[in-house]
Amino acid sequence: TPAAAPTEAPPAPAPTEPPQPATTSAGGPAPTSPASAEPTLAKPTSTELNLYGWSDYVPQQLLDDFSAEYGIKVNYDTYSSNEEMLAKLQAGASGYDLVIPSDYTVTAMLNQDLLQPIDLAQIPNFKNLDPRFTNKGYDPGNKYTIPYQWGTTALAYDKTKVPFEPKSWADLWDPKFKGRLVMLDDEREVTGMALQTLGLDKNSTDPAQLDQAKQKMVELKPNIVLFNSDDPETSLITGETWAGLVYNGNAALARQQDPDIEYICPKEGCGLWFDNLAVPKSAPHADAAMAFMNFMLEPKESILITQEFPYSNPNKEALEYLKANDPSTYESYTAFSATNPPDDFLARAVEVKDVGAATTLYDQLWTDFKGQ
Amino acid sequence: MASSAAVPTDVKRPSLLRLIRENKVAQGLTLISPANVYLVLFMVVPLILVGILSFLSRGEYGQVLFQFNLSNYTRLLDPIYGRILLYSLGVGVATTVLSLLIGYPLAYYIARAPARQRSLLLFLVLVPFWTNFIIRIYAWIMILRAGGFLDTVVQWLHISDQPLHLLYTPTAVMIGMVYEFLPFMILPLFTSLEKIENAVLEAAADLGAPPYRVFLRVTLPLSIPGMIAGTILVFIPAMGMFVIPDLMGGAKTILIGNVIRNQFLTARDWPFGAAASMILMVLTMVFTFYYARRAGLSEELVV
Amino acid sequence: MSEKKPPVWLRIYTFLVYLYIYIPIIILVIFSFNNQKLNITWKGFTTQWYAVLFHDRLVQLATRNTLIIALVSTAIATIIGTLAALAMQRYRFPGYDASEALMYIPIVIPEVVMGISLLVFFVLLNMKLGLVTITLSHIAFNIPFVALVVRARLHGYDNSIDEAAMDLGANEMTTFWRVTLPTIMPGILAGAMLALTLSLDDYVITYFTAGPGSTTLPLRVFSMVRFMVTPEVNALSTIWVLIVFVILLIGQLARNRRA
Amino acid sequence: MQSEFAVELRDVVKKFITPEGNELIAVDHVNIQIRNGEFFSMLGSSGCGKTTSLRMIAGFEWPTEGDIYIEGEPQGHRPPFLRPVNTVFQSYALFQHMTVFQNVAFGLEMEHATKSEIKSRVGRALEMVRLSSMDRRRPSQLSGGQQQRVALARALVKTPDVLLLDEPLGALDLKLRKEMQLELKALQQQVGITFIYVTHDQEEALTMSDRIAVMSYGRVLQVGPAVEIYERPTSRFVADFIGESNFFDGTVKAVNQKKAVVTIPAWKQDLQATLVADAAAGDAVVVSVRPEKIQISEQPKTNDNCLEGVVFNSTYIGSDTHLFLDVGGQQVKAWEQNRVSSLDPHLFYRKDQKLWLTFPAENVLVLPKE
Amino acid sequence: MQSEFAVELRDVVKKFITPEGNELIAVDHVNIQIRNGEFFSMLGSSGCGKTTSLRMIAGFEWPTEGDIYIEGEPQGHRPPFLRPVNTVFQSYALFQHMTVFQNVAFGLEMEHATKSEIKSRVGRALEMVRLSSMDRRRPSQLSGGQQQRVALARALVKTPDVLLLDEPLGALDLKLRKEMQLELKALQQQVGITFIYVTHDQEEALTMSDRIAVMSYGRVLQVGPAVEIYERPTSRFVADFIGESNFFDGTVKAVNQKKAVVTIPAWKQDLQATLVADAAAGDAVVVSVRPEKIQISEQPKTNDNCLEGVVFNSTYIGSDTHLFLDVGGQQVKAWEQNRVSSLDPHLFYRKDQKLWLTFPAENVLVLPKE
Ligand SMILES: Nc1ncnc2c1ncn2[C@@H]1O[C@H](COP(=O)(O)OP(=O)(O)OP(=O)(O)O)[C@@H](O)[C@H]1O
Ligand SMILES: Nc1ncnc2c1ncn2[C@@H]1O[C@H](COP(=O)(O)OP(=O)(O)OP(=O)(O)O)[C@@H](O)[C@H]1O
Ligand SMILES: [Mg+2]
Ligand SMILES: [Mg+2]
Repeated sequence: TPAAAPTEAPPAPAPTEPPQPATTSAGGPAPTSPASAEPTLAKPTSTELNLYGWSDYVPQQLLDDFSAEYGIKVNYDTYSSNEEMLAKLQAGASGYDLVIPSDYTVTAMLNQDLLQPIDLAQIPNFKNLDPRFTNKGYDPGNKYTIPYQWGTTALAYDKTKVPFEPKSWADLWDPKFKGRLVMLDDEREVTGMALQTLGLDKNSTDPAQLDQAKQKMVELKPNIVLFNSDDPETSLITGETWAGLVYNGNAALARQQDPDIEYICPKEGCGLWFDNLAVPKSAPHADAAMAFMNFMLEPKESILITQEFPYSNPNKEALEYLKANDPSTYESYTAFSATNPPDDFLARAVEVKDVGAATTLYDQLWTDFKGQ
Repeated sequence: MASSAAVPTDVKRPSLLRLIRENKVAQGLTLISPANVYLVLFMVVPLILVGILSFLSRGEYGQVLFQFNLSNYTRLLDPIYGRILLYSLGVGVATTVLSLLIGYPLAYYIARAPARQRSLLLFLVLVPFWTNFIIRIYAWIMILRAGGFLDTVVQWLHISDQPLHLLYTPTAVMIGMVYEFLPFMILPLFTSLEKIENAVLEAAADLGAPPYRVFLRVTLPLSIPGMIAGTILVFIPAMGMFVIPDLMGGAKTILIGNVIRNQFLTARDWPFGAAASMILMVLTMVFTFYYARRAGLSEELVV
Repeated sequence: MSEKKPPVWLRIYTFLVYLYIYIPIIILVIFSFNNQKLNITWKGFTTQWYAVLFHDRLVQLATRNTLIIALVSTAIATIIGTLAALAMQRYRFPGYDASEALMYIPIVIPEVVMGISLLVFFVLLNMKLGLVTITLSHIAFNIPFVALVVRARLHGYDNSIDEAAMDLGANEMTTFWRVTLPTIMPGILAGAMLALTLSLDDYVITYFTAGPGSTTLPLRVFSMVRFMVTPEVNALSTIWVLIVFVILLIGQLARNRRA
Repeated sequence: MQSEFAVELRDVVKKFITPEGNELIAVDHVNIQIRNGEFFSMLGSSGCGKTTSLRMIAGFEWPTEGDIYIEGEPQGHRPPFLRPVNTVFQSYALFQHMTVFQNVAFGLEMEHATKSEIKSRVGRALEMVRLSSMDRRRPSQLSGGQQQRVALARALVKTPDVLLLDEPLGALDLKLRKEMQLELKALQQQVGITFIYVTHDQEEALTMSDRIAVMSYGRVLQVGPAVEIYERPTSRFVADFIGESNFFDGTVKAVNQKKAVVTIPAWKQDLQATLVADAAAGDAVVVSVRPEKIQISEQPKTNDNCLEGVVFNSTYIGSDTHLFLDVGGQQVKAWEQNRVSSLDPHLFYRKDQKLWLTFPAENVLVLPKE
Repeated sequence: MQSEFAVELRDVVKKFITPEGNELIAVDHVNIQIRNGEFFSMLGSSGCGKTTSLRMIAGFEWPTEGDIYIEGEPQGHRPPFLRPVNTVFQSYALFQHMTVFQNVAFGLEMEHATKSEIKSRVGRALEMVRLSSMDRRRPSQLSGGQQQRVALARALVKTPDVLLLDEPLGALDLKLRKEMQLELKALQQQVGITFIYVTHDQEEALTMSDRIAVMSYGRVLQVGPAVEIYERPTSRFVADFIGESNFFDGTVKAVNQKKAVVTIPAWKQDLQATLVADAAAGDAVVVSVRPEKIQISEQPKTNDNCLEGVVFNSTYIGSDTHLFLDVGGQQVKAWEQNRVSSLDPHLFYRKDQKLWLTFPAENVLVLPKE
């Protein structure tokens, strides 16, 4: 299928792969029988699903399979930051059935009462999820959200270029890195990194601590050549930067082009994030949304995401499925810390929380920092 | 109008038609009203909303609280915003001046070219301007980045075998900004330069002025309206622009455009964002009006 | 002065500026044939991206939306803007200056603000976000530009040709349709072209006023390049440039015929 | 045609509000009656209200007071497209986006004439102005004179009761203008339509018109046939504006029916003169003599009104020689036609040459002092 | 001034490549010598190469062949700003962004004249053209005539050896034009600068010029003083273009020095005529007679060249009456000056009235047939 055609690496013949699940899911009900056997599982009456998600984050194949299975037409509209999506829903934009907010955004949306609860009974495939990634602080008991993908924000570097092997964030302050660092253009992640370097809470709201962080960041500024949240990997590949704070996805993409890229969680700690499916209060086709969440958790559907996008998949059944059907891809998935961080890595990873009123402080800090 | 009653054909016509026909003011209002109504509805009213918004305050989770206060404006008094505004002005001015310097000779060349070629040359200036903004920027990034097109050329010409590392520098930002706004400068310049008759230039030469003095004393002054129009069309958007500085400059600095955008899209402090944009708008409004008055803006903007 | 050509330096300079204007476009086109997904360095020739493009349903949908919005908004904005231009150029009426000021608003407000304010506005009217709201917004920011250009053309319009038409028995309506309109048509076309351009290229305002299923090309392209600049977008813009060239060329020929 | 008069202006006043906001009386209680089929000219210096009057007849402006009658019908606020008159504009006002044919056809289409009828009538109109061969061209491809003819054909094809022409030849160069003058005149006689012709070129008016109205500052000063206006002006302005003339201040000494004796203080001498307006002995008056009426002789003549003068400038203009003489301290101009070949030198008047001037009494006109 | 001639065109040719790409000879082997201090006019119909010649003298164009000498110096490709000549443009070409004063001062600033000198010289120049009071205005605030004067002052203030004027009065209306003609002429005599004056208005040329060059299709047909050009044209074109004339085809019967007898077949009659160019018996020629030279009488005269004609049109134009008669099937025009008051009817010529025309032999010119 052309949608997947451009996929160049991982070596797995992705282009030829997708059709299989498509065909199998056509005769879907069989394997999912335990779920579909549930008498309570209602077939959605809606014929449309308005999915509002990150750009290039949901495989076309998955959507096609869903449409084939339920005869529901999917409109996929995209945003490129949580806040863009939040801004629109917050303003009262309606019509969207399914959104993909990150952890701290879920908090903000719940606080503004923008999401509607979901009935886990309608989502039998929830059991496929790895318990490590359910029942998180931002949504205890998953009353409103279903994990979609997860990942980390940590230190990526090109081991052939760096003057020395960085072990901690502090190493980045070394003058040898002058004009060689890339940072996510994200006030929370960068400030959080600074806070961690200072041994402070990544989600601190204490003005004094934030001020320290600012000083620290200002010192780092000469070493930073680029702030970019979209494709920081490119600068790593071209060698314009040697190291920097990036998403695991970026690191993975960089690795595909350049095997010398390493991705570590420095000893001070690093970042952790979860993207979730959620249903806005105003959703006109909530039933379709629920159906999709359940469908998306089917191993052979869920794995499509991993095959196309280099993030981590919270669906353990899916990974099993991958191991069985596409060992080479599974291999490269598990081999690299970006997609499959070792436990000690995960242990040090801290997720960003919504800091409420303090957001203004962060913004002010960011403005001051950049406005220097 | 008494006499008109004597004219049967007129009595027959619907009185409204007669009113319109005989009343120039009514005609003018009829023609302008669609635009006015539309703009009031879809520009002014929304802006009033923003105006109101700028006096409210941010709730803990980024929602808007209906508590009237001035804090958003007082917060703008922080010198950092002054500095950012100045910096943005700087970017705007630099872009405008560079576009003027680069665009003027081109506009001059086109305006003085044989009539047959003119529209073609002008149309060639416009073509790239019809592609997608973000794609144009990425094209430039591809050219400027290390090992990109420019480096290849430079190495091929043996000028230097080291990457130039142009990307993520102020130079890169200017290359992108000027590229983006050049057409807006060239169009008005062209129209005002084209209006200058050859005879006037010949007259100057005839009176003993060598070419460079003809240019300085006659051509240049006569093209001022075009320069003013171009300045408005370039300076205003250039000042609010932030995408190019972010993508090509490495986002290491923050511009007034970023500030406003961040309030709506990261800090989620809409009231403050509204206040900031209100100030920016007032400033540009004043600027535009002062200038537009001095040069019939519309007259110079012939495409 | 017939045989005196512009000085050499000026001709060279002009050539260089045109080079500056076209290099990105050339690069764009070349790299649309690049055989590397992370379109960074040249990896060899391929046409697969065009195939990809032609099967990309999201792009097709976006193209459809974009064209609908651009054409409709251009048409309406051109009509309203032309009327306004006529009023501004030929009449004096109470509130003249105010109307003129109104015309400058869309030129001076930051796009983000315009986008947000329209979003809030539409939500308060609880209008369903989508093609309609986008189109309404595009009309709003296009009217002034059309008016501006048409006004420039009207400047120096000889009113006596309208009088001549009436004198020959045409009433106001006929006069407008048969005489005024055809005479200022070049200006109107120029205005429409500008409007079309702005509408085709708008991102920010479109983003905020868009709703489910109303993604436009700029939105689509933006999200395509946002995380990974695949040659597919180059292919897209290559085709785009080609179409634009054809359109402008036709317009050009038409203009030359008139002249 | 039920009415004797094609067009009648009854006590028409037109006021404008100038951009500065003060009132301007462009046309001031004008009464004119224009007969069917006549070639009527309105003559006056720039700004005197000619165009405004014409525009009111055409219906582009409405009188502030009084009314305009066409074929006896009051026009009031009737719009232009309902009036049986057509206009030839000074700027021609051709439709640039139409061919010559389409331009001329436009008026007929407005009357919903049939295709075939339009074709034949336009054809005839274009023949009349000798443009049949160019009917496919656009105005921009025509010379000034040709464009002028198109404008003419466009108006004539409607066969209006009255044709209004506002300085139709103003934009043409001298030679072409002279040509077109004769053409227009001939055309008018051929079609027999009433022409109302606005111009500020007096020679043009004299050549073409049956009757002329001389206007100044919105008022009509004199209406009459060319000869009358030229030979018997009733005011100094008219005498001066139409053709050229010599003016001398004087006082009436004696009056006898239409004859008078006027004393010219400057010369301490009496002139036998003719009365145009009435005047009584003792009145201060202006005496007007046309330069070409003055007879030049190298020997004094015995008859009246013979004065001695000294040549101080003589300009040769081909058909005539313009003499400027000093007569008792007053400048006098006299036009001599070069009847015989001026090549033989003795025929030239030399500077400072003494000459005798005779003012024929019937051409010495007594005008009221202004 | 080392040279006798202010300007000299030696065998000058100017070719243009038209937009269509074919070659166009705008000026064709022209030889002209213009004396210092003379008022020289170039007269010719539109497109005959007047402006082009002037532009070559000014230096805006360069001759394709031959060269131009100013004060005896060959100019070659010398740029305009180095030539001792100045131009008054038809369109005036004033600097809209400068005041009247600045316009006039411009040329002096280019000479790096001192502030005070500029002030005084500009002052004098503006006085000369009577605009002193308006030196602060901008061109847009001036009337056509005033703008014309500014253009004049701007050129004159440089006190060039030669002043070039390209139809400087073309844009003015008749009355103003006549005024300015006299003014210009007076001015030229006052400053004594050589004027080269381009016009297509023959009356203008005759009134003002010391000498006239008549051009047609890029060639110079005749150069000479006004009187000569008018009274002794050497070709039919000149006779026709300057003033008006009657032309009759004929054949030379006999020649005796400058006199000749010409048979006009149309009349089966001989005319006593004067030779301008040489001709031999038997040559087919054209005979030219100016309308104002023809003597009209109600009784036949005994002298030569007296023919009978019938009036078919007489146009009154104030100072003159234009008679159009039919003489043996040929149309003849004759101008009669209205010396006596034309009001008394018996002085008018009626249509179909029989009259006798006398063509004075010295005004019947024999011209080569073209
Ligand atoms: N629309 C108008 N508004 C104000 N004043 C006007 C208007 N139209 C004409 N006038 C004034 O009325 C007076 C007469 O104008 P009009 O055009 O009739 O003069 P004219 O005799 O045609 O002069 P010209 O020979 O220059 O055409 C002028 O002073 C003119 O300025
Ligand atoms: N730059 C040029 N390129 C091509 N042809 C030209 C150019 N300038 C003049 N001509 C042609 O040369 C011929 C002479 O032009 P010129 O302007 O000298 O005529 P003119 O005597 O001044 O006519 P007018 O009285 O209309 O000004 C014309 O046929 C004109 O079309
Ligand atoms: Mg007028
Ligand atoms: Mg010329």
